[in-house]
Amino acid sequence: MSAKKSNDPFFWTLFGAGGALSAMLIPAFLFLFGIATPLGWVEGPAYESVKMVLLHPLARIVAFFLVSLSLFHGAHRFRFTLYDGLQLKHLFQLIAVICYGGALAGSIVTGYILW
Amino acid sequence: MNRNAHHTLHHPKWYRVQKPIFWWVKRFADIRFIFRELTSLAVAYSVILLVVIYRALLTSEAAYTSLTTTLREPFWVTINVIALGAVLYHTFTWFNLAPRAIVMRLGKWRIPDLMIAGGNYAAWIVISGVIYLAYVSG
Amino acid sequence: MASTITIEVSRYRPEEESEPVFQSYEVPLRSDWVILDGLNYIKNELDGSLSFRWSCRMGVCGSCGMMINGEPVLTCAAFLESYAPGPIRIEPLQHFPVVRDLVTDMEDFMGKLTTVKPWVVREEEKPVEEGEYKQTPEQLADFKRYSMCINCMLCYSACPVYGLEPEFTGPAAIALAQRYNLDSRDEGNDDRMEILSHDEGIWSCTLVGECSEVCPKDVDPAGAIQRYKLAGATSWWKSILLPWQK
Amino acid sequence: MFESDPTLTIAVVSKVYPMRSHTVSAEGGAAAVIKPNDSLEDHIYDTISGADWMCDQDAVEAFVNEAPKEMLQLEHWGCPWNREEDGTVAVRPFGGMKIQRTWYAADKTGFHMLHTLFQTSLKYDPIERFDEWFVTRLLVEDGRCQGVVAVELATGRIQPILGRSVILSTGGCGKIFPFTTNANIKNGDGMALAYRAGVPLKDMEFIQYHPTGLPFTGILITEASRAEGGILVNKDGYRYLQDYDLGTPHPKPVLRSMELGPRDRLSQAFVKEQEKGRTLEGEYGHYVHLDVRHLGEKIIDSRIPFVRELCLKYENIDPVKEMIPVRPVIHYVMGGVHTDIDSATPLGGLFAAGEVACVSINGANRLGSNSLTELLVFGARAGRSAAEFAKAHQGFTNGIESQVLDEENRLNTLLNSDGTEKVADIRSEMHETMESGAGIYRSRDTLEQSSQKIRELQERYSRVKVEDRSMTFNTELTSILELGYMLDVAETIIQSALQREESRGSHQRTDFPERDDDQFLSHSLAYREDDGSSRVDYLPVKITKWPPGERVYGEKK
Ligand SMILES: Cc1cc2nc3c(=O)[nH]c(=O)nc-3n(C[C@H](O)[C@H](O)[C@H](O)COP(=O)(O)OP(=O)(O)OC[C@H]3O[C@@H](n4cnc5c(N)ncnc54)[C@H](O)[C@@H]3O)c2cc1C
Ligand code: SF4
Ligand code: F3S
Ligand code: FES
Repeated sequence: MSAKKSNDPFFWTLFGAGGALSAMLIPAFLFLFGIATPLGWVEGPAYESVKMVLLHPLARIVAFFLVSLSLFHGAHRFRFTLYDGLQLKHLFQLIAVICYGGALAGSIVTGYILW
Repeated sequence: MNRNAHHTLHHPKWYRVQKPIFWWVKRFADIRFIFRELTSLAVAYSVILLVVIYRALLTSEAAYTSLTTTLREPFWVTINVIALGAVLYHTFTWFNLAPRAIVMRLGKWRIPDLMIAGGNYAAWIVISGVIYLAYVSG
Repeated sequence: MASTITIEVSRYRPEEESEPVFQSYEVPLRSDWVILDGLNYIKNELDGSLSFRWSCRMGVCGSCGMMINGEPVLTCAAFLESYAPGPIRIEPLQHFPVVRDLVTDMEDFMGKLTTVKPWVVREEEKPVEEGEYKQTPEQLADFKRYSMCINCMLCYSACPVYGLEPEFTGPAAIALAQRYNLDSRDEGNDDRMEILSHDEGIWSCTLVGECSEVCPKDVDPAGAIQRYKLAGATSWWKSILLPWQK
Repeated sequence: MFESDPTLTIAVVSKVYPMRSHTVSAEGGAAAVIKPNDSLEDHIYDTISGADWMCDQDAVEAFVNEAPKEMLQLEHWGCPWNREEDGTVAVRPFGGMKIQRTWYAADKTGFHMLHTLFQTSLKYDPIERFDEWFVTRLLVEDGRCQGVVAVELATGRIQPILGRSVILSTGGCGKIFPFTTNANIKNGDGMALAYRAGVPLKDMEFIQYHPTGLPFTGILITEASRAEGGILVNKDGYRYLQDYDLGTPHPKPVLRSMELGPRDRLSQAFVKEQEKGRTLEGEYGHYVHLDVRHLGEKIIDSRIPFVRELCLKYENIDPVKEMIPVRPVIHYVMGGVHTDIDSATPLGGLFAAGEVACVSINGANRLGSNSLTELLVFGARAGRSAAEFAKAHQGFTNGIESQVLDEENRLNTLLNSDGTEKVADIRSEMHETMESGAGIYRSRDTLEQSSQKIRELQERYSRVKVEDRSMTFNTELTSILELGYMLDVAETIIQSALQREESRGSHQRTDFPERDDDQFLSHSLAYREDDGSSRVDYLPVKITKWPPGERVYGEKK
């Protein structure tokens, strides 16, 4: 067995943190913004108040971590789904670069938009 | 290892099967697993949506209003319902598996797995409630 | 003995066939018979040439694992009745090369077992004359669960990652490593971490969790691997952030 | 078991992967003196009286003295012994033992011991394993054993494995009988191998019935269930053991009394109860009830969880709510390959340890939890003796090759023979005749009938039918060879039992109901004659400090 030192611990940590954070926060957010408000079940708050809450520096930091870590979470899982589900292990370097690269790019864009 | 039996290792006569590409459609448990893994796409989609909302918010009120209007289209509502289903599945599987990795103790007493999972759910309900109240009360 | 049940057994005779074929047998359906009793009935009464492994008939030697209707199962612990009216399809454990009929090749697993150093590693051995190493019931409870593995390899058969990637160290071997890691008498943690924290070790596992589902002894290898990953990640960050420690 | 000397290489040959060996099933525990309230003297006395004075007392002394060290060694290797609050090893009471001294790892003691030992053995490079190699013959030349011939099951390859000394540790022969706690692999292979090589089998008439096996499968319900407080009742719910000189009932278990009496006496009491018509009858014969319900779910789950698991998974009974049906089942053979106190057989270079051997420390009745310890103590002794022998004897003699060819021919002929007799038929007739002729109670009549039957089966065996001619994992071939081993061993059991005209421990003759120390305080030695029959000789028992006395259990002790 090739005992190559793995860099998986790094991505796994991001994956884990993203998994936990997204499990906690996303359902409520998605329900409110994506379903309840558009369907008129609840009345969405006015532009100004949304802005006030979401643009609060603390909220921005939370949002940044949520987005970035969740992207890494998704990237990590999707990468293994491609390996296992479609047996694309032989392309592993390419897939890893695309998945984690995508997450990294997404995080940068998010940071740029937020600040 | 059984060094003397090397000639039997990978014996040519032994029959081997290669897993078919779509191995996971045969068993319910495997489909469920692949579905769990695919929730990663829903998670990614959701945070991208969040970023889009931020961008609109930061651009102008008009942009924000137009976004909320777009989100009212049946197409997007459907997408979001699907995504929510997947994300909820992610949440449940995640909380149920968390105690597997984490062993918590109070003194000598090991906190049972069910309580750790329960704690996760409790926190989740509280946090979701807070978000909801903050949102509704504007 | 009123009724019978049909058993379809996968036969592979390497001298005669190039791939397995199914052969059907009728065996009595008795309420206290397990599948293994059915197989023995076939061997004793119907067809002496059927090959399969078994020994204890009490779920502890670990030799009688097979695929029953596509699921890995200990055949001495599964009643015929629970599969009535049948037919019952019996195949060798999947993901392993088939030697003959229901017999698979175990060498890969045996090799992996050795690589994880499943023995007490100590810097200094205490002489036997000085008595036992003290270990409280709580310390025992820490690893007890992971020490219950009977090496039946059902978990390997259930784990798709192992099926796709035979290099993967796999659930039982990692659980065994964890059994020694958590033993208060052992000091081999770092050694084993070195061995297992590579791509084919713990990081290959995507927490499918099926290994724990099928485990007849409730060893929970999936949990063992998860805990191992957490420990692995922690030590990785430590080595990055606090490189002077070690 | 083999502490290594770097100049030696060791081959471990086993017909199953080592961790599948039958030791894995042992539940209750392993005895060794460790607690301050215990003494070596007491353990020695319990063992000797339990054996009905049939054991060699020097061997018992050595055994008891070395037991604690070997058990601690296993602790150091990682065996997960149950513990007291202060971290020391915990002990439990066991049948026939006056003081609690049985170490245990829940009720999977043998499992944990075997896995610990096996896993630790992986550490040692000089140990080479031949897993799933089936030994068919000992190679004896020049008056010493120089190796074995074995078949690699996976490929059918027949090959000699040479060794300057050979240790047999092939376990017992319970499969000669129909109802047994023993696994499928316990066919007396090693006994027959040695016997065929001219080594006598000692004390083969002493076969232990365990009083509490599950009727159909023979799955063992460990003695620990009685040690924890389980009781035996007949069909009227009556604790019948009190009628058989085993003490009076108490709500709490009392050592060396009632349910914690020795196995032979408990099994005999069952037969008497059956004769009185006070047992229950089911599809698989008579049985009584073992009741643990009063212990409650908590104790059952923490102290004897495996008992519950076995009942639930293999018999569909929940001992928390229901009584467990039990009957005596063949469990252990006290006799075996004749060895001295250093595990050496009369044949140079051949050593034996474990259930296959008879040193003897178990005499006419083994005490529960002495066997696992015996494996360690005499396994270690055998290892040391074999190493010494190997160092003193270099090289191999030439004649061996022709023996190997011989054996190859024999096996190939067998594989291609055209017989008519079914293995399963011969086997089940052997089962029947052994149970009826050499069961818990024997007599000249029954034994002679069985003796004849075994002859007949031997003859039919020579015309056995072979359906499977494959070279790959041919389990029919192995069962045929095993049947041959069993028939040989069955012969020695019957002849030894026939000649011992007394009752002692597990050997009970209805026609000679008394113990007869004048004539029979000696070990029987069964030798193989050229025509396949056994000749029985005697060897006096070694008595050192403990003159034969009466075995008393219950209040009288
Ligand atoms: C259900 C049960 C419970 C028990 N509980 C207890 C207990 O609580 N306490 C106690 O002290 N004792 C107990 N005993 C008794 C004790 O477990 C056995 O006596 C002991 O384990 C025998 O060990 P062994 O090493 O001699 O043989 P085994 O463990 O049977 O090993 C025999 C080995 O020899 C190999 N072998 C045999 N024939 C061949 C061949 N022809 N070629 C190659 N290899 C061969 C086998 O593969 C196997 O590896 C129990 C026994 C049973 C059946
Ligand atoms: S972990 Fe469970 S399933 Fe896997 S080999 Fe061990 S006992 Fe069998
Ligand atoms: S099934 Fe396989 S992927 Fe991991 S959790 Fe179990 S080892
Ligand atoms: S026969 Fe031993 S586990 Fe099934």
